Amino acid sequence: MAQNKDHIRGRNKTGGEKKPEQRKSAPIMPASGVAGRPLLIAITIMCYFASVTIGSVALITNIVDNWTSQISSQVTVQIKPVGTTSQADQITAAVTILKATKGILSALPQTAKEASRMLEPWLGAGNVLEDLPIPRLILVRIDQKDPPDLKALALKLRQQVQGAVLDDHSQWQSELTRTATAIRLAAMSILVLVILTTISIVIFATRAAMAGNRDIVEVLHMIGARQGYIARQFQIHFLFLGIKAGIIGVLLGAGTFLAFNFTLGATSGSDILNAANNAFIGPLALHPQGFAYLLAVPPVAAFIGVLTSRYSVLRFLSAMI
Amino acid sequence: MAQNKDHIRGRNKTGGEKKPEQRKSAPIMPASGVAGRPLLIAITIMCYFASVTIGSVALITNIVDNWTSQISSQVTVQIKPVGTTSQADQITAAVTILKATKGILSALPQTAKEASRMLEPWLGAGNVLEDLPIPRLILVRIDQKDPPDLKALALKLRQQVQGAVLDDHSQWQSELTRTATAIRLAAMSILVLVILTTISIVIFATRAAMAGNRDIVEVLHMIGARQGYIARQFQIHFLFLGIKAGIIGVLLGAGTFLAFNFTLGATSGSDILNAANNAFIGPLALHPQGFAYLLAVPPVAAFIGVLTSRYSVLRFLSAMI
Amino acid sequence: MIHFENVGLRYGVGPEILKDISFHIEAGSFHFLTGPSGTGKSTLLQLLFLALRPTRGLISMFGHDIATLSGRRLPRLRRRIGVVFQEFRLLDHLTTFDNVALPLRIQGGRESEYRHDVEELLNWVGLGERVYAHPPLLSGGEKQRAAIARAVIGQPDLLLADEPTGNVDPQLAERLLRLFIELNRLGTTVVIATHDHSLMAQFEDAPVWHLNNGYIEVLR
Amino acid sequence: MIHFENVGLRYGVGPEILKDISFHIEAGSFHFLTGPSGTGKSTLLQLLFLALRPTRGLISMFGHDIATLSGRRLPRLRRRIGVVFQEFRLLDHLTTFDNVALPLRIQGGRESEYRHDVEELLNWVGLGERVYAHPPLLSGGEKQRAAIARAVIGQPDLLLADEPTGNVDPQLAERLLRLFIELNRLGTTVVIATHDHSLMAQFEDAPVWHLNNGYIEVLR
Ligand SMILES: Nc1ncnc2c1ncn2[C@@H]1O[C@H](COP(=O)(O)OP(=O)(O)OP(=O)(O)O)[C@@H](O)[C@H]1O
Ligand SMILES: Nc1ncnc2c1ncn2[C@@H]1O[C@H](COP(=O)(O)OP(=O)(O)OP(=O)(O)O)[C@@H](O)[C@H]1O
Ligand SMILES: [Mg+2]
Ligand SMILES: [Mg+2]
Repeated sequence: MAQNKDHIRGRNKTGGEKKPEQRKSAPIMPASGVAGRPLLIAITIMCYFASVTIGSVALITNIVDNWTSQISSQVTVQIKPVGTTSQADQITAAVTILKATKGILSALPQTAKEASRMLEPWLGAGNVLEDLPIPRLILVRIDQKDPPDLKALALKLRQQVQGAVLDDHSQWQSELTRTATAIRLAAMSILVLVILTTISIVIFATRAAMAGNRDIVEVLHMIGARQGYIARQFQIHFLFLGIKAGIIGVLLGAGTFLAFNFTLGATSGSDILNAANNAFIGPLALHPQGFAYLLAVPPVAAFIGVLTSRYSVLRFLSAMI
Repeated sequence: MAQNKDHIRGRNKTGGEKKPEQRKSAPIMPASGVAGRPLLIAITIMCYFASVTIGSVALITNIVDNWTSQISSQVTVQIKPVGTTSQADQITAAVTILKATKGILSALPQTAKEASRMLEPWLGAGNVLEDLPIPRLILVRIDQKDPPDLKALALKLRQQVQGAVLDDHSQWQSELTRTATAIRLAAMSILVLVILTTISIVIFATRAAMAGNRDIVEVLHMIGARQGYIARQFQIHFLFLGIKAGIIGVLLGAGTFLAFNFTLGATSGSDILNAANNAFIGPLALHPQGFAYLLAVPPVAAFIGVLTSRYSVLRFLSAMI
Repeated sequence: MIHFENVGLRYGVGPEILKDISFHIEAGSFHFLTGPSGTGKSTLLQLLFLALRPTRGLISMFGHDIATLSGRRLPRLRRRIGVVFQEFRLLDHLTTFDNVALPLRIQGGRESEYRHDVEELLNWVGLGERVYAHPPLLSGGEKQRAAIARAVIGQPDLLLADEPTGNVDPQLAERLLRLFIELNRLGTTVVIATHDHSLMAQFEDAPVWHLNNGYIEVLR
Repeated sequence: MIHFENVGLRYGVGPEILKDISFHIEAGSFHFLTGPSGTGKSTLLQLLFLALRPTRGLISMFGHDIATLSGRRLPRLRRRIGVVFQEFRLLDHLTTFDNVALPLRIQGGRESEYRHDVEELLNWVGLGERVYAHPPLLSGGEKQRAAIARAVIGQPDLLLADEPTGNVDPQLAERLLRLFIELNRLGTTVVIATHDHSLMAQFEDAPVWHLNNGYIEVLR
């Protein structure tokens, strides 16, 4: 490294050295020679990417779990405005049947207002008149431990209440899960790429450090230092570098998610997103557990650094007698 | 670099050298010493990230443009099923008014089927009965060069056709644009981060190379080589490295988008996404122009490499007399 | 203590540098090694230092046949040998003091224990005023003396010195020779490769081996 | 050609190494520079080579006052000077041939033009068989000779050699001295720093400057 020798006053520049009182033995391997500032920046950014990616995976996983559990613990019964019976009577009839069925926790009919609000994004606000005959939904929560026979229930409803249709969301559910899995895979592969990049950078850095400190390694070897001792001189720097870069990266990453959470909370913002949120996704904010996952980054970064540098050093040394 | 000296048989290992016939003058700066394989990998991945980010920005920009132009060149008239007039008559009346208005290119009423399909995602397929009285839309294309007075038009429609409401999408439009801008900003900042990382890596690499080749630089300096000459010995390697990494990165990036396009095209997949696509977003595939943007990556990477290395070298040299 | 039998060495596919070297070095002896430039003196010292393995022949050191010695046991043997390299090989980022103390440090010594010894030795070789300077700030002869100090600080069983007086003036050369002789009295076996005839003339008791064309000839 | 007037030099805040140096070196002259180790010989050569600026005093070289010389013009001046460094400073990744040819190469010379000259010179210094070896494979004396060859290949106007015979045997040293003398006959000004008294004895015509305690004393 160039910075490697910065602390040695160049032959052309200055002279004079510290008095005995002031000095302490220098580390055998100069820190600046192994892990300089640009390396710190590069690995920090990698750690930041890793944090953001991990956070995103956590977020998506959370959303998907939300969907899945919400959807599978909930079915809807749609009551179409048909025939002669008033919709309110239809709803009452359906609710009665539902409440009588074992394994159903609750059956909550939408109000007319809620029903029309659901159509708003499609038809524009204020355009859905209250008196417009639109289908109404009954939200049914199922006891997942002891679920009812949905097929039988569907048949029963169809026969006894005119215009009632049971929708168990199974089509939706599989579609959503498929989409989410795809997104998750993408995030995972980004994570893998980030890790590969970090490893590459560390390998490159160790090799560079090895070259910059080739003399040191050779001299240590020749005065009888053991291989492990030599490797440790490098590892220690990569350990600290990994931890440092990891912590900064995670803090930045967590900051990003906090800012994100905050922004989403603050803006009365996009009604569409909000509507979507509330309907299906759940809060688009990283949960505390997601933040906890980020804590894995510094130790992993340090681990990668230590292992890669150790491997590089030993490989280099094994070429000598 | 360690690999720097790999081609010199270690004093402990082998001897013998090439015969005069076989040899050619070696480059003054050994390529392996300046830009080894791990560096290539690291910068390649950076270029890949850059490509993916640029492609995503292009994609999003495209989608937003689609929205914006579609929405601003199109308004809808909603015909609610009210009163005594049949919906068909209402529609005919509205279309007549629209066609008579200057600045309107076309007015296309939805069929009943189309109208019910639009509600499917909300109500479930097959649940929207044809005879269900739902609102119908008339899609109106506006001549953007000579737009009609939408306010007057709205008033006229409201007065002359019962249940007709003009929706100029302005609320939607601003919301979508805001959301899209946020996404775009995020992508941009990732791009900036990627570029910063690349610069850091290159700075680190040059410094490392400089240290590994410190003797070379000093000797060249002392036998009277000019600073530009010395810098060029480094630059050339970073030029090739940048181009190489850039090309591989772009190819990988383009491959990713192609795979993405292909997958989206192939899967009968997520009906929701598709429905959303067709309704608002336009095809979720990167357009050829987007691919063209990616071509900027290799020259930019090479440029960053050359400039950063030149700067590092000259800074290092300026410390000598 | 050291035994060479029909040792030959070639680098890779090159010509044989050492052709048929057989000798025995007694513990506590003092040898000069001379010969034209490029004849293989440094090569021979590297064999003695276990930095090279012979292409043929037998070497035994400190009672071990080095052909059968495992790599894990080499560090311990190396610690018993002090070397002054022809190119010094000091570490630029360490002070003269730290450079000289390095062999003690990697053996786990504590600075408070060895500080006095190191400083005394540095005074003896005339580096008392440059103790805390880094090698790039030292003159050629100062570096050479630091390299010598590093080789002898651990009172090794075997001292190998490659052209240890090439960069110092005759007075200083004599002083350094006295250091080697003193060390030899204390029990260290010494082998010095040198071109300096006046140096060899100053220690008449030591045999002079002349290396030429891959063979050793005993001059005195 | 070279003029020093009351030149003093200290490194940083250290003591003054050179205290009051004044001399004049005629074009085409031949000088020996000697003195104890660590006295400032290499430092003086670095001043002559424009690698250091004096702390005080006036230096003019080739008719330029070096205090007022801009950095952009230094490369051209340096090309007129050949230097043999005490530590050789060869480039490890280049062959001996390429190392020696380097000064010609950076001046834009083409290999076909200089190949013959370089090979002839390498033969003269006894490296005819090591032309395509890399420096790490050379012996100490071979490196030194390669460094000398690199310094003289461009027939410089000024040749500075720092301890150029510290690693070679006496016969070879004499041969190298003859090379310097030959070069001097062809018009090169030569300054050689050395500890080797027998070398200085071989060329009685050259004045010997003795550097001690920061002052120069003319011995002969
Ligand atoms: N860059 C530097 N900074 C501080 N002190 C230095 C520097 N370079 C040399 N010195 C000191 O200046 C003094 C003179 O050094 P110089 O290399 O000129 O001596 P020298 O006469 O060439 O000695 P030798 O014969 O041993 O090569 C020495 O004491 C050395 O330690
Ligand atoms: N690693 C190597 N590979 C190939 N040849 C080598 C290697 N090391 C040394 N040689 C060659 O072996 C020969 C002997 O080298 P060595 O360094 O032992 O000589 P030496 O007697 O020490 O010379 P000097 O007095 O100049 O230091 C030389 O010709 C040298 O070029
Ligand atoms: Mg030698
Ligand atoms: Mg000197």
